[in-house]
Amino acid sequence: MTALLQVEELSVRYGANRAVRGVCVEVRPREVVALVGANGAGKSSLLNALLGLVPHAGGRIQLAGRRIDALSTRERIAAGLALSPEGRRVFPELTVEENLDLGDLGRDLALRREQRDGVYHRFPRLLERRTQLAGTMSGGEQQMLAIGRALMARPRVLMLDEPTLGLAPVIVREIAGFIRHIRSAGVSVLLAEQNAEMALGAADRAYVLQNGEVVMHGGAREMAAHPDVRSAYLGL
Amino acid sequence: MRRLMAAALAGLLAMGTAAAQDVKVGVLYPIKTMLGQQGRNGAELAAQMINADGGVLPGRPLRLIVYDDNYQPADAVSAARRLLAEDKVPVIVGGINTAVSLGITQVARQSGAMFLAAVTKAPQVTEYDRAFRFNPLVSTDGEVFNQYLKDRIKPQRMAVVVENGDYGRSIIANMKAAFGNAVVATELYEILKQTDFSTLASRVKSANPDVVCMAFSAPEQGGSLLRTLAEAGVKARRCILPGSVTPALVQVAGPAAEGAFTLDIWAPTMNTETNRKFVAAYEARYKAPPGKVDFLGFESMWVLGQAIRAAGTATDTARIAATLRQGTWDSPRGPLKFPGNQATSDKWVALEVRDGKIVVSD
Amino acid sequence: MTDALLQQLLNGLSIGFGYALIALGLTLAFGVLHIINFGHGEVVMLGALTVVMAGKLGLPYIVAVPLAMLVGVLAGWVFDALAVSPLLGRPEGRTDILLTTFAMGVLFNQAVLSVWGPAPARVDGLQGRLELAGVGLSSQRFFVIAASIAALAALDLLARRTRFGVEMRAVAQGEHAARVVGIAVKSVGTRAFLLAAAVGGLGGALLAPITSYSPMLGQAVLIKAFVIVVLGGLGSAGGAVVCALGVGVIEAMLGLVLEEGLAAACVYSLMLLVLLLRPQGLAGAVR
Amino acid sequence: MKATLRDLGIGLVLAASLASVLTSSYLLDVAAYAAVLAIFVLAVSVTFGQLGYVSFGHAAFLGLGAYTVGILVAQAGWSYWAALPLGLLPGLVLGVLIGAVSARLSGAYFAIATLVVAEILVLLVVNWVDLTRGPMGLMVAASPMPLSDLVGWSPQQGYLFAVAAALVLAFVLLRNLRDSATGREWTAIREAPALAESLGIATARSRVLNIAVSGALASFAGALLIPKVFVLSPSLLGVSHSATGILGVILGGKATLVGPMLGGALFAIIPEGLRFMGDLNFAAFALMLLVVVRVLPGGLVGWAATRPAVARRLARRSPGGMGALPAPAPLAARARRDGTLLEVGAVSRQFKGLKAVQEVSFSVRAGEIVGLIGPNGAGKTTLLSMLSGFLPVSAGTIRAVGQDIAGRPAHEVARLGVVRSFQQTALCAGQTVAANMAIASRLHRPADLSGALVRTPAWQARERERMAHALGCLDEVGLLPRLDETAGSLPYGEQKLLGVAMALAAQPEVLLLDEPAAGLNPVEAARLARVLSGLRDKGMTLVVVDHNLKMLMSFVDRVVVLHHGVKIADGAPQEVTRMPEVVEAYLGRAQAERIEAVAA
Repeated sequence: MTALLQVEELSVRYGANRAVRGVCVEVRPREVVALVGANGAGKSSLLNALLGLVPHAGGRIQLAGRRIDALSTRERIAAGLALSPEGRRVFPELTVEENLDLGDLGRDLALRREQRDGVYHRFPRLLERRTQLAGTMSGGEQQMLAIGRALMARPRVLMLDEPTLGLAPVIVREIAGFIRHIRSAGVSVLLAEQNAEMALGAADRAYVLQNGEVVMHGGAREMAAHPDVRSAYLGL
Repeated sequence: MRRLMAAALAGLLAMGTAAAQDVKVGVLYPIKTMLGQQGRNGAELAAQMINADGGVLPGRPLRLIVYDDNYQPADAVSAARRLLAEDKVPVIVGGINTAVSLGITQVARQSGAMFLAAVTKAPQVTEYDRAFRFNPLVSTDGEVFNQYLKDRIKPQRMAVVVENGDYGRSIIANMKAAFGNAVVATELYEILKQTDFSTLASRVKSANPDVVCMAFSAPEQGGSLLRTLAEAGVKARRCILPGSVTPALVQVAGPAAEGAFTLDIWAPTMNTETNRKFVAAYEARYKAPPGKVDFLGFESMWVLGQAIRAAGTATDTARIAATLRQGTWDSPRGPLKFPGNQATSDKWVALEVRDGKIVVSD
Repeated sequence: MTDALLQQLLNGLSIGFGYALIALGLTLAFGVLHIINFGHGEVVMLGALTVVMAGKLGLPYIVAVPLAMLVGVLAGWVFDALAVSPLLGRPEGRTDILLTTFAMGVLFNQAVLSVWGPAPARVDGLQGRLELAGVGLSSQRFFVIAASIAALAALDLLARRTRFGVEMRAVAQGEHAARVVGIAVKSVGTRAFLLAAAVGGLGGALLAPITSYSPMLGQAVLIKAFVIVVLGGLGSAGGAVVCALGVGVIEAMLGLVLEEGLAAACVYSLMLLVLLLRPQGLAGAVR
Repeated sequence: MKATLRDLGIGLVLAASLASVLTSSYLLDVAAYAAVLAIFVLAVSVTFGQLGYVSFGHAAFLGLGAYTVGILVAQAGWSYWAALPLGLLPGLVLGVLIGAVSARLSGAYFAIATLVVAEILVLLVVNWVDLTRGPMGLMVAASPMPLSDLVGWSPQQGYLFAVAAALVLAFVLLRNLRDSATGREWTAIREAPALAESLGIATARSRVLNIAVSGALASFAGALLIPKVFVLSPSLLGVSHSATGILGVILGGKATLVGPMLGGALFAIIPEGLRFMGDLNFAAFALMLLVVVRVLPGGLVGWAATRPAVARRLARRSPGGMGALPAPAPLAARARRDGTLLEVGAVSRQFKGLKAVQEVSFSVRAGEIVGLIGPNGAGKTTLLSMLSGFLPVSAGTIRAVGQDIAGRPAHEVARLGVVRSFQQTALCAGQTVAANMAIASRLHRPADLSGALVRTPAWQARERERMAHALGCLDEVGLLPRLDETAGSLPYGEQKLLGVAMALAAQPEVLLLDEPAAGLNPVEAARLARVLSGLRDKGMTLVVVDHNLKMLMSFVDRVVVLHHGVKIADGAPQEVTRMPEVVEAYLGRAQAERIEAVAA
């Protein structure tokens, strides 16, 4: 099977500091891929570089066979990438609906409406709160909004950065459930997650990052069973 | 190439010797403002005319060194010290606002230099015996002007509108002393900061005066004031205190200035030989008619030239000062004397704005 | 007496709307880019100068007003290119921008001084006078009110209904989040800055016939605009407008009973009082 | 102390030689003006650089000082040199007033408060003609400095020496202040005000102190200006001086004290140097400012400090004149108290009608670790904020360490021994880890303002103890190796650990932790759990909010569960996780079984 998202030898640099060093990652169609690693291993930097939020210092990024590493963030989103960022980052003083609409880059209002209805269908809580200011919602609801906003761009690969950070177990379960659903709807997911247990439970394959480098990768089940992963990331 | 360099060198040497012969005079105005530019224009024109006439001392022309006083005492004091300590000038001419003039007076006093205060009306300047003031004091203005009003205008209900400060407040006190109950309204506005005069105009209108007396130093404020009074429907005669009826005011006020009158020590149309020469030269050089500050800038430099000539020295400031105090000098406004270091002439002219021009009335 | 009150209300409103437009330019730049533009007063001055120049060329005032907005945009573009955009990415950039915008303002002011000189000038504006129930208002003041309302309504519509408006608000609330959803943050910032400059130019053009043009015009209005912006709640457009109208009307009303110096002191004391009682500014009242 | 005296001595010798070398009255004038502006800009940098408050109206202080002393001399017949020291007072008083009005608010309000006060003072000076001579200006005759003729100095030379000496004194004292507990308080308030409050720093009072110091110095600069200008005019209070204050700080670099001094002096020197340009001098100055700031980010000194050579020299200097850092002092066990340490009685909190917390009651015994859990938005953080004094209660009582703390400000609650950490990372991101810990040690030893100003030996000894304690706390969470790194550059999890260490340094008896494990992977979380249980062994009492139940259940004694602001359960972990309403609202079914397994 050919890769949908193919990352080759990607590097990211902050000043003299190399946050990501020659990382190769691939995400295939209808696949959930987890990035596992300690704090500061480079997971967020990698996702941000894929979307062009931080300049990458080298490497190639291909989406559906097309080079996207020279494109602007906007063009990458149009090409089929979308991110729900770390810390949720919703627009606190815009309404839920305005937040969602910002996720859609297209100009077709009917299509936007349809897409919005899809998001509301997935997250009925957002429909209840559609005219509420995003900043007044609870952490779990904001996380749903951040994911919904990313979905509005109709991504082929949805990137989730720490989607369960600071969330209650019920919501964590809900998000894990969402990830399974969205895969079955044909969207691939690239998931960076501190909660390795949840990540490996939801993913098909996983990459382990350490100091900005991929040190291990393989099927999620095998990884969860690997003694190094168990001791270093699962605390078992 | 060598010839060229030799020529350049010779030129430089010539300039050096010429510079040594120049009589240097320091000029301090807030040169980035309109009034400051006018003062400088007047001074430079006077120097040009004096030098065309052969300079002040045999073979020695005037050379002006002009610095910016920025209306700030701090800048003025530095500039005055630089003029006296580095440029070695014996005389400083200029100064518009009081605070700056007082600062220059102090610096001049410390080093025994002479100061010709061209525009300020500050009384304290002449406490130093080598400092001379060219503009009349507010009290002098008042005496002459109030008499004129009483004789010719006979106001029944007067409104007085002046800028907030010593100048304005002393005018109000003056007017109240002279006219008593006939002063039915007094209004102060903030200098430079006030941009809207509609409230003030409403108040003037409700006082129902037959004469509105006004004083201002910024023509944009004066113009707005006149225009807002007209807009509010105030029909009273516009009387403006000495010094403020200028081409700039007429330009800003437009038709609203029509009929405004004043009394002043000088007018561009005054019929003296020097005034005709001054106005003609001014218009030739600056393509515009001179205003009051142009005149004062010119007069102070023009008189200084005569005093240096008469004293026969450009360095002995005590002698120049004594000479200036004793003599009678030629000015566009006629013969000028300096009793108590205050420039004094006999003549006052009544002016009026007619068809957008400042003309001598009757 | 009620006539006089009504008259002052109208006078105060006309000046208040002028303040509002000037304050709005400041608050827009602050809200979206989080910068304080110390040179904004000069943009206002250039707007006024444009109307003066247009008058000299024989253009009618009504044509000169949009021209002034255009000049505002041009000036804003120079400001942005030299004094704002290059510094935004720097760690202490927003502090440095205080200095660079101040310096740009001085340069603009000095350029105007050396080309057109320091002399003030009259702007004729709209002629005539409207009488309504015993209260008179010059056409120009009426025009200031009407044009300001129109401009404010247009801005409100822009912020709420257009893609650019929503993007502008998004950038204001979270730059990183805006980048995540693909908003070209830099370009939105620049466009917001130009919009602020256009509003400033408009303010200058509208006020010039009332205040007369002078190269010092910008500095005279800027202090009050700053105070209004903060009192209104930094970055809050609605707060700035309400506050500007309040200051204009209160000034006019106090002017009826107090002499000007005292009235001004009263207005400033009132401002301190508002700071004490409503530290969050007036923004909460007018979301 | 020795170093302080040495620096003062060197400075005074420099001032005296400068005054002796210059003879031209013009150069003396410019030099004195440069020194006065240096003092003024230094004063502005106290609020701007150290507290992060921009002032649009610092000329208010300058003018007030000048007019106060000027009126004493001109109207009351005082000698200038006798009146000069009084120049500090009006600025101090005005600073306290403005500070009291605006210190609780954000910096923007301070900027406008000073601007408005300056405008009011202008109106006052212009209208109170009898006292101030209004816009005409107040002439003030300053006599020559006493004793200056003994060394053969002209009045101007004596004046220059006085101004330069004042600059030296101001610089040395401000430097000592900056490197003391007080200066660190200001840093904390600038970078993380809530954190500062949680560490026992009375932020409002500290801000007032800062503004008063700045105001006093600025007003003194105004008094020093008198012999230079002869005449006081309302323009002293005007925008141009206020602008000089801000711009001088930016030009020099606001992170330092040398920068503002340099910037201020340049604002006197460069315009004089450009006099030959006539009416273009101002434009030329503006152009220079623009170019300098574009080319040298961080101002002249800020830029210089980033040059490799300078940076290396700076790095060799230790912070706070302390010499090498002391060895970490291990966190001492404290005497264990008995009985109930924290008693929450029917506490409620409403936001605009929304009931975030409703009549929650529970108590915590000394030495207990209580977990506080519940869905997002259940009111856990609100409750924690009330316990730590960050939010007032709408109703109910909170007793801690035997005292009623509901309604007390956070810094007082912290001083009583109830210290919190924050859900979002809260630290001084621009400072090193060591500096953060020094800030956090605020409560370990009392701040001593006068001792700090001259750096007495006793003060230095206390500083070493303080640092040793702080480093011990850092060691406790295992971050000692990160000492010299910038706090903001640490990974998220380590930032949270640093937050815990900082809360520890504040010497809590009751430690309230808000999601300390969020963002930690299971291994890191397990390590944190060990640290926290260790704290209990040293006599600390903990309340921990977290969603990482596996970690939480491994060391808590008891769990309190909130849902929609109401307490729905309170008991041992095993019991609570079995309660149907907890499972329903919070855990979800499958999860509950796994947690039980862990807890058992």
